Amino acid sequence: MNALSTLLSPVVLFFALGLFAAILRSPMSVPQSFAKGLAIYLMMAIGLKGGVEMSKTALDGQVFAVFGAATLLSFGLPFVAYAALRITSGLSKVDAAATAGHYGSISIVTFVAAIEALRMAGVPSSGYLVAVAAVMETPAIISALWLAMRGNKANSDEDSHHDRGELAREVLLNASIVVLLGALVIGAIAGEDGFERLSPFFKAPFQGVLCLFMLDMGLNAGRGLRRGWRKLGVAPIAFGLYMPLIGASIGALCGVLIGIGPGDLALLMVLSASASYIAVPAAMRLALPESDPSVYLTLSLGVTFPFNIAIGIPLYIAVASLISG
Amino acid sequence: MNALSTLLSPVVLFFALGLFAAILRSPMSVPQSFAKGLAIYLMMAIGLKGGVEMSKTALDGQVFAVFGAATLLSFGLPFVAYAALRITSGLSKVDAAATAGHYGSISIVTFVAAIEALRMAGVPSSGYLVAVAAVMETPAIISALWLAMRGNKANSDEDSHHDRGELAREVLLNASIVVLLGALVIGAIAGEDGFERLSPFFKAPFQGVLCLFMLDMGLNAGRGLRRGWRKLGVAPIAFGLYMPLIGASIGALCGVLIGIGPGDLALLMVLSASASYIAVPAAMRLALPESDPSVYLTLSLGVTFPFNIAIGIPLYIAVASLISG
Amino acid sequence: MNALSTLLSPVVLFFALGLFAAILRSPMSVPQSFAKGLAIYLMMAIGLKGGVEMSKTALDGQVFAVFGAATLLSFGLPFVAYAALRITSGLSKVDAAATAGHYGSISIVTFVAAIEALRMAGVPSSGYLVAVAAVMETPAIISALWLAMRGNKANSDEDSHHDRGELAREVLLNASIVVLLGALVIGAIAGEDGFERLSPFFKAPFQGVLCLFMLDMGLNAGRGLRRGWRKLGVAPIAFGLYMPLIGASIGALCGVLIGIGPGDLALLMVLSASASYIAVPAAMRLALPESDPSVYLTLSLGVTFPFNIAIGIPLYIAVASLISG
Amino acid sequence: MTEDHKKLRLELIIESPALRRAEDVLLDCGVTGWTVIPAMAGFGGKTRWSRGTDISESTDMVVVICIGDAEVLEPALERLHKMLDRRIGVLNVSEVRVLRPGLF
Amino acid sequence: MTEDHKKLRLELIIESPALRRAEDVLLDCGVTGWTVIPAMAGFGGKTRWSRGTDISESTDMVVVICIGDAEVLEPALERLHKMLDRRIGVLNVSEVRVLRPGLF
Amino acid sequence: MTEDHKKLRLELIIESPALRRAEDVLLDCGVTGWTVIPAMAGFGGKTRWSRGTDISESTDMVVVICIGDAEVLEPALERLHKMLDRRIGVLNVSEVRVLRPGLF
Ligand SMILES: Nc1ncnc2c1ncn2[C@@H]1O[C@H](COP(=O)(O)O)[C@@H](O)[C@H]1O
Ligand SMILES: Nc1ncnc2c1ncn2[C@@H]1O[C@H](COP(=O)(O)O)[C@@H](O)[C@H]1O
Ligand SMILES: Nc1ncnc2c1ncn2[C@@H]1O[C@H](COP(=O)(O)O)[C@@H](O)[C@H]1O
Ligand code: NA
Ligand code: NA
Ligand code: NA
Repeated sequence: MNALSTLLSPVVLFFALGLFAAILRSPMSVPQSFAKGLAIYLMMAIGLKGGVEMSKTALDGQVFAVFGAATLLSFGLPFVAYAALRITSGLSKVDAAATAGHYGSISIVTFVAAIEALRMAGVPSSGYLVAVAAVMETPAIISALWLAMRGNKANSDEDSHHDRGELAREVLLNASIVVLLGALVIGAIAGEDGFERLSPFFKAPFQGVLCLFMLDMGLNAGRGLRRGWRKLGVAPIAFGLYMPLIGASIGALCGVLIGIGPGDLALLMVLSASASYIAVPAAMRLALPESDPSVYLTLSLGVTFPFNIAIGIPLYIAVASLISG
Repeated sequence: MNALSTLLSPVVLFFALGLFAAILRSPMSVPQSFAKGLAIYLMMAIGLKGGVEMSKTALDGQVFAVFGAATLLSFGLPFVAYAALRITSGLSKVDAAATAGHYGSISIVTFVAAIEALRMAGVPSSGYLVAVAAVMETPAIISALWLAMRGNKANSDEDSHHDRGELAREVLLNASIVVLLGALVIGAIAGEDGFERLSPFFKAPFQGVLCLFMLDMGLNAGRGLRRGWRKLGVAPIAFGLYMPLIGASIGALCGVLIGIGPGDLALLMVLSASASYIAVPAAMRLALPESDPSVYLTLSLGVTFPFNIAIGIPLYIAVASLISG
Repeated sequence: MNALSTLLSPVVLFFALGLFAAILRSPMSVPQSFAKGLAIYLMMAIGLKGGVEMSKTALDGQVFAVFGAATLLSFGLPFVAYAALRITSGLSKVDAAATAGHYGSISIVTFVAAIEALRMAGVPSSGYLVAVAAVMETPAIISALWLAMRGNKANSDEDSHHDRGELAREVLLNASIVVLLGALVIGAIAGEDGFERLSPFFKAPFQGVLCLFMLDMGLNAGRGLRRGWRKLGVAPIAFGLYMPLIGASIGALCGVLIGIGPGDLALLMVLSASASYIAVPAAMRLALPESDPSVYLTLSLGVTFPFNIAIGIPLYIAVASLISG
Repeated sequence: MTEDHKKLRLELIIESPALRRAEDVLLDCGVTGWTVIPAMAGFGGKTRWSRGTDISESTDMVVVICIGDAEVLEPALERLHKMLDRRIGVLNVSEVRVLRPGLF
Repeated sequence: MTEDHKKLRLELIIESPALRRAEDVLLDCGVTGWTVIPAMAGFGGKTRWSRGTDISESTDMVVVICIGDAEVLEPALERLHKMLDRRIGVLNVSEVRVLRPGLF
Repeated sequence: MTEDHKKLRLELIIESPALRRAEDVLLDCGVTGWTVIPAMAGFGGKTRWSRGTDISESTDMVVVICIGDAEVLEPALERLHKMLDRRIGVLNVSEVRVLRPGLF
């Protein structure tokens, strides 16, 4: 499968359809509650699938190495992103920190699209990477808070101990972590046999649901872009395009050092390259309310997400096949 | 397949169930956002299917003739409808014009139900008619505005140039046009092979989803009818019953002149006979806010839609098979 | 199939996932309108399936006996429940009556889960039990009102004749009755052949949809429990655990006297054991507004529903197979 | 030219199953219109609730806004107040200025 | 220290297709913000409506709340009022106290 | 007989992630109830937003209505005001008459 065929896959085309409709200011929308239901479906489906595959293979040292590397990537990438933003763009400290947090964390829909692309390309990957995705969601948030708080104790006074505990709970038990890890465990318990009865709902229609969901993602990305790009200068937008490449490179390095196969390598690159737009924005509204959502949402959803869907994923798959194939 | 079997098909029966529940004032409802999600699904599904079929056949002169005829039908039918309403009913000029606009445009759900009925009857039809449906959505709106504005310049003063441009954009980029045409193009690009992976979502469950959607349509039609019929006299209600027959006849004439096959002829009749309740009402609220929605929504959704679903579709198919079979 | 395999079925595990997430105060939620859409789907699906099966078998005296017994169970169980609550718990008369009404009526999701469990266990059951479920929904409401009104005419003065008629209509035409009975009739008309075209939507994905729905039920049950258990003493919570066993026993007695097979017997036990959380709460808000929803919702949704899903259903199936097998 | 007119703004927070009864009272009192807004969460009577806990919507609350003349709304207030005797809910009224008095 | 400031609270009930035009008026008048709330049902012009009757949302109503200074809102009122000449909807305004006056 | 009582009506427009903190403040101040209404769109800080732009609901706004006595609400106002120092949102308060004063 070549890059063109990814670009012309229905999943990408429906995303593009939504993107263009929003940029042309079409009044169309997918109801938010319907799209949220589809998002839960997608997370359950990849969780279950990952769990079934995990039930078939033993966890070895290499797997633990990947979990370790993923945790480090999530903690570490925000520092790289923060440095890049502070040097190149005029973003304030708190906006730079909040944005950096997004790039350490992951976009589950990008991950789903990558799994679909691998499946189409016939490249196998391991089920446990779903758990890796879940693990990478939150460490980046801690890095972002540390970056933002560094050297000003003032506003952290206000946050009581109580608030911190609550923040931790809300972040660690957010929908994508609960559903991904829960479905993973359930899939592992159900195994191949138990999953068979669920596959007419969770497997066969998967790509179709993804198309419908991507139409909505395109609308959201386009609307975010249209409303937010004026606020952003050239430097932050460039950041949204080169940061995924930096993330993917660092992720690739880790994967090659551990010695994982091409499919898993591609997915690790995708996770490192993608930016959160679900878990991290919600955490930032709670913990860094002064940060400007139109900065980080426009970048992660409006710039990096489309870039990864259209160009990043086929590129990472191609590179991973080259290095590790 | 005979008329009785259409009347007793699950799609029609679920519509009837919703209709009766609403008329008996049942408190049940399908959540609006869920129904809207299903509507988007249905439009994607027929768009994709039409696109796949278009990818297999070349567009010839006959096809262009159908597009031309369809555009003329959408422009022209409002004039017929307006004349009928002004002569027989006591509706004001603006209400008559707004209602007439609905009958020039089309109902996409009626079209979907007709495709399903044709498929059950084993009559083949062409994929490009999905594009014809999209093309017929808007010209009628222009006719309706012209009919309403004729001779009073007063309130068009208020509408700035800016507003007109915005109206055009909102009408031409409404959800059904974007999704239908977008899915058509994507289906044509994907072709038979690409569609295969999507068919467990967009093809196999189609009739089932239509049943669930029709339950909601029945509830809406019944509620509209219960609330609105008192306002309407006998003449407008009669119009809601005979106007589809007039539309279907004129549509049939065009189709016969062009010489299309029985399936396509039936669909052209259905498009001409059906009345919009999505795109046109929204446009009328914007452009003719003085018009009374309880008049045109009751007629198009409460009278003409049920008539077409239960009686019209089997009738048009039977007639089309007779003339062109 | 043994009890452990039921406990570890994906349906039960997703329920447990939601329950734990809510108890740990996860911020995750399934949008209400999406969950309501799924509930309508589930009711349509079991209605259709029941109708198709009914179309294949004749209704005999035994069937009528089951309907009669079910009506009596729904009328009678609230009296047992009321006595138990008034003797053991400190609940007020009106709260005890409202709660008792819930236990005479049924939980359609528990019924759906039981059908699924029977299918997995390979025990056949009859389609007409869907109609039995619908019939059992409302008589219990009348008993509850009678119990609450007994001896105080004061507040019934206020309710005009008009209000009573409206209450009856709202209760008898609520969503679950309309959809269950409607789909049953449509399934019977469609028969095996007509249903075949619907089965890719209503049959194959059924268990998967149920998993997704159960995740939401778990969240609801857990949230109800977390918010409401403080208000409840030990006695009402114990009632929520032993009342289903009493109900199931009385139901089993009726079923054995009539002489129905093990699958039908298990379902009759499930219906008797389950407590309503859809139709009855709504009726109580209308007719007994002084009653406290946090009492009856916590008991029926937070205590009895999880008990039946995890322990009740496998127990009733085992007992039914023993007695009638 | 805009003319200002003093009207009352009635705001009733009530359970959704009781909405129809409240609407009937308003209709009966001859108000010219009202608007219903869905609530998504709340606190009262010592418990929190949020939409979605109960799929039958039986515990959902709604907010009814009704703008009108004092002559029409005062009797409605009296009757809605009586309705709230047995029900949960809150009723408040404030003074507002409206433009376009002819219509209500 | 909290300082109280008298502001106006504009509340506009309008059809959702006309929302964008109303928002443009507010923007044009220089208000600093507004919030739109969805309505789910209502009564006016002798008919009841409820969300879901029309899948295109063309009959849905929304409630726009805008808090601001009289100098800014009075001209907006004037223009919104004119907009309601041809449209259904209700416009009312009341006095409120706000905290945090610097921001609007 | 209806007795009228002057109360305050607090209206807080706030981001939904911060709702829980605002509710905790109200609870802490001893209010007897509140109701939360979802917003669907808005404008502020020079950007428009609308529900659906962000699937995590992190940018959704909600409107909290709380009716109560001045003694209870004034301290709540003070604390909510402080909370808004770091957050986007709007807080306003007006005088209303309530019927059924015993309950709150
Ligand atoms: N003081 C209040 N202000 C605003 N809403 C309230 C207030 N009290 C109660 N409510 C609403 O009314 C519901 C029932 O409250 P209660 O009548 O106290 O049981 C609550 O869940 C809130 O949604
Ligand atoms: N007096 C009123 N108070 C509150 N809402 C109203 C009022 N009158 C009309 N509305 C709302 O505005 C819509 C249109 O009403 P009308 O302009 O009377 O046709 C109604 O469906 C209500 O939602
Ligand atoms: N003056 C206002 N009136 C009503 N709502 C407002 C106002 N200002 C801001 N808002 C709401 O608060 C949100 C945040 O605004 P801001 O605090 O200006 O960033 C906006 O998106 C609006 O929903
Ligand atoms: Na990343
Ligand atoms: Na037509
Ligand atoms: Na029962």
